[in-house]
Amino acid sequence: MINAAINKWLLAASMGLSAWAATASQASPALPVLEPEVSDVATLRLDVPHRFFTSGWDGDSFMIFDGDSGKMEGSIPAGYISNLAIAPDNSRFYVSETYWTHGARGDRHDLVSIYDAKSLHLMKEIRLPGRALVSKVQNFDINASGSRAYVYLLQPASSVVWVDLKQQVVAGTVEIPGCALVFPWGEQGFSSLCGDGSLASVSIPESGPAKVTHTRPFFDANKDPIFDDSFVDRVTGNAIFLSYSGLVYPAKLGFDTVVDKPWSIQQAAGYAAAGTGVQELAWRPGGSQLAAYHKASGRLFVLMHTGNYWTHKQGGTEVWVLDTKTHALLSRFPLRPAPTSGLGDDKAPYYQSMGVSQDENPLLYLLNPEGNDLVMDAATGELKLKIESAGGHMVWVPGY
Amino acid sequence: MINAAINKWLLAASMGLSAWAATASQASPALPVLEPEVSDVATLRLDVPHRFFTSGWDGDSFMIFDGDSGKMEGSIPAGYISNLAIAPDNSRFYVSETYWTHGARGDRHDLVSIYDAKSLHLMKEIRLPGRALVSKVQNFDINASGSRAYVYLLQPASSVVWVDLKQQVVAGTVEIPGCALVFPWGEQGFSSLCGDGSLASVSIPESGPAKVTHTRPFFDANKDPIFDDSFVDRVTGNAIFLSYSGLVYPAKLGFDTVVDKPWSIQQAAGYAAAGTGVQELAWRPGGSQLAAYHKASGRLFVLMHTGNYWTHKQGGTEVWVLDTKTHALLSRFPLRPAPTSGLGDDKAPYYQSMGVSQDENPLLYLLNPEGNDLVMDAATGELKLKIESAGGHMVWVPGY
Amino acid sequence: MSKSPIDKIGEQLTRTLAGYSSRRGFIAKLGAVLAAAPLLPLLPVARAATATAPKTDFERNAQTKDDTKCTYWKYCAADGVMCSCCGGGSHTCPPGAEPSPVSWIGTCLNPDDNRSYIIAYRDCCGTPVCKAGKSCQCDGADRELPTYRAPLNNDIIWCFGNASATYHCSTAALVGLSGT
Amino acid sequence: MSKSPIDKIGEQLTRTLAGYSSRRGFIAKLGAVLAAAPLLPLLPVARAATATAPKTDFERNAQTKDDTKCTYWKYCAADGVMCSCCGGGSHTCPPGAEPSPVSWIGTCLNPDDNRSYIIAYRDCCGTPVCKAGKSCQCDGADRELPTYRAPLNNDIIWCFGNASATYHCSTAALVGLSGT
Repeated sequence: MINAAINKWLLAASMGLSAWAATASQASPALPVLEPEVSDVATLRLDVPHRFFTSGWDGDSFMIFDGDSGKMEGSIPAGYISNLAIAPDNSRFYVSETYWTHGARGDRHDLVSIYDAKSLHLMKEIRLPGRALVSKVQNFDINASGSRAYVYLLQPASSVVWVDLKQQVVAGTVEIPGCALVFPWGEQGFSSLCGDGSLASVSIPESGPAKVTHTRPFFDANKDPIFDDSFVDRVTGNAIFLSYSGLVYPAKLGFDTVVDKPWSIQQAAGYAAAGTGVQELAWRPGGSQLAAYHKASGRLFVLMHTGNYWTHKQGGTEVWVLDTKTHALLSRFPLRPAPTSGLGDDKAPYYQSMGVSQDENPLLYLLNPEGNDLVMDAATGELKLKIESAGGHMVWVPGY
Repeated sequence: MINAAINKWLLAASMGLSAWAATASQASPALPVLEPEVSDVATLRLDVPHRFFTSGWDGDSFMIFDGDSGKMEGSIPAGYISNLAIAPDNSRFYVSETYWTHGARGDRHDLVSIYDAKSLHLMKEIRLPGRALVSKVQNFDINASGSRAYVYLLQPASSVVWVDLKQQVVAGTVEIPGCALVFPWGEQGFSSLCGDGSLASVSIPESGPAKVTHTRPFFDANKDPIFDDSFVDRVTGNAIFLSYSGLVYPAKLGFDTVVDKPWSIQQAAGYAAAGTGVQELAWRPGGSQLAAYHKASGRLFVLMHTGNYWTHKQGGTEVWVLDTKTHALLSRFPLRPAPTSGLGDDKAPYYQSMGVSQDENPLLYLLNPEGNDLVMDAATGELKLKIESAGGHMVWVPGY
Repeated sequence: MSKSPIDKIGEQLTRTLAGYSSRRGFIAKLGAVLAAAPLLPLLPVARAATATAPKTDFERNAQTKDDTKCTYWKYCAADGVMCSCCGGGSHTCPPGAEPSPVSWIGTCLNPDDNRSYIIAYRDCCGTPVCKAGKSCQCDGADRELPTYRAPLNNDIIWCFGNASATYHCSTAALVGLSGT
Repeated sequence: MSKSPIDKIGEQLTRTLAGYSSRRGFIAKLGAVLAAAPLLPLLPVARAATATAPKTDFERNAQTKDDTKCTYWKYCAADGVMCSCCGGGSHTCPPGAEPSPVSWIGTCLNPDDNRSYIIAYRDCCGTPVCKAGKSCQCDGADRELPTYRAPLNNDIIWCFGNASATYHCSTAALVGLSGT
């Protein structure tokens, strides 16, 4: 409104001061003079079928992309080592973040900030007692209905802060010694991975003390640990845990968490199961956010590369698509362009992070530290789009 | 101390718990076992002959380099659109900077922050009433002895805040309507460039009101303006102002500022003086911090490219070295590697910013937005060093 | 001493063009200090837009189809990340950012009708800088002037009068025809 | 209830290795909650360093001459910007930054003497991240474990107990021989 008025005023001033008619006559009289434009502000659509979110390349914002057009729709401010959660009804974005009042010094403020998903206006900052500074997707999440948020905290003790998102207040803290991260299930629970190879499962009633159970240790956290980047369907508690060597542990998270026997993604592909030898060459999972899970179909997508053990941070040159119900390999998508020589600038295109949309015709979103990010058809591996520079090392999708 | 103790403790624990002697016997017994290392903190040397400072590529720190080794010596934290000044005795670094308490939101704090030049410890934050958010070297500077700092302020009025660096307090504000930036001279004065083509000169006594004089307009700020990136020797007041077209205006700044007749750097090179035609191809100055001045010898270094008028932001493919006393071109340094085709990745290496050390055997420091930064012998143009990524778009040197 | 909206807008614009002196302060200071200096023009110096006038490099390559490219005609003096790559448009801020009430000014030639228009470059403010790719980071310099000609300078963060003065991206709103 | 320096150091180290429970709280919780779980080893799992043991990819390429390269032997599990490129050294913080009192732990093979050493990776903290070039941004992963094995994880910002927990760069201090 103000801007429109300024435009009109400035246009009038311009016309008053200058012989604009004479100018126009020397131009193209057949074309009408262009109308003044109003400075306005866009709002986010609520019905984008293939939206995805990334962290910005230097971490101080999340970028929102339309996966069908490849266009940025907007961005959400983000503090230090921040994380994002999307309300199940897509009406709110929740950011867990940390600020110091003078950049890298001053007072520390740990926050869950709430944004309106249409205007991207900041609605509320909730002060936390602290939060872990570790860049992992599962250091922050919300429960099935979106009424609670869980924030993983490392100091002074390994614990989880839970936030009542209706009242917009911190509701409590539960210690989880020796364990880390949050994999929410249902309305009141979450599980955490533990250093002894077990899962801790925590149930927090609306009032009264939290209850904690532990599974028996089912993996060796020193020899073949489960990646931090594992998956839970927070509505059903169905979870998929992937180990460095390539073992998939299906689980049903809850107060009585059950973990099934593992199966090998390499065996699913017709290879021998990969071991943990430091000179044992095999196709191996690796990257930053190295896998993605499509809940409805049970399909697991994993970034794979060839390498020895302890290459779990190396990005992928292929995506393997696995059916977690039948334990079958469905497809292998090479990540084009393939290198021709392996030398210099012609090295394999390693992708570090991946996400998959949760709809019936899912798209895969692949991030590369160098840019040249990709959108693929998750069923066929067809390359749909390249995006010059979609962001950093994490991908979020709605409906997860 | 603590760290040394921790090391010893951990070493003892390690030796106690393990059969390390057996391990060592399987290794190379002829070589002694390596000693534990102490975690410590470096300090800056005060006697680096060719030190230079750059802004980091995303602006939140200044980097300090040794121009002889090309190694980073340290970095100084920096807020939004920050600027740096170096005490004449090299004992302090002064940073003008702006923070918001929550990243890009919250309360705004404009500061001059003082750092000890040996430890890089923050000694003091001085709160300012505001500062201009414009990325120009001359929006902040200190007087000849280093007892005062001047901070250019744009809002609510074009003005300069002066800071008493001995008392570490804001001492006052002087309005300079229609003018901008600070070119200090002597202990109590500075000049500013004005939109009417004049210089305003401001003298601020220790107490009592400031006095302001203006030169007659001597350049056309609309047609052939003087670059913001001009130079003053703050001890003598000798100044060099360079215009978009390539005219050099020598001046003596003071309460009675005198500006000499301009001369053309293109004429100095044997070409016709460059005009202001939008299709008038010529060698032209351009870039971000596009020139550097060696006070003792009066040599002016200018980043030059071929182009039409209004290409004043385009970086240089050559450095021209000019003697400001004789108005002669001394050298032209091509910025290798020269392109061979001009196409695609083989474009001319445009350098945006430049600084020159102030000693008897000066080095030139050249910054490229893509990295591949250069250190050159300022007398011969000999390439001394390449630095992978020295920083952003500004260079500072001590003794200026 | 209430002001009408138009007075406020006029004052705002005058402040823009005068480099942020308050209007009253600006004129007072002019009298006191700038007596010898000619009054600054109230509007940026315009230029003739004739079919025969030589074109700048930018104008020779300008196009009117794609506002996510630096060659888009209205970006002739734009500096920064273009909001059209950030979820906004050529004159629209992305969601969550706020257009600055003040702006710098350019004069750009539209290659379709061969007319020159005044463009108000308004920064969108209050959120961290938009992380669009390099191809959307533009640095137009046609008729761009130094800091001391603030209304025509594009190195200033044009985020005055906003809740937070941090820069997110830049827009280019067509204001009207440029005079001769 | 004053503590001797050694007690404090012991507690600090135990906290490091126990993932930041306080010592008392850690043991109490162990009793209450982790009864079924085996005690975590007090020191990271060590490995035999024999001339015949197969080497990791990192170890095959490791060198002892240039600590500004990611192949420097002590960086086998280092993650981040190496302080040796930032004005510090392989175990020295750059001026103005502060070493964290806690660290993550790696076990690296020295190619000169063919011995394995325990390395304490201490982050230097309290200033913005060091802007050294990409060639000094390393991501060693030998024996690097997930977040829930915190003492062996290198994705955590290891800046606890510092004035500010912001990360500047990473160091690698040799602590002692690794056991079998």
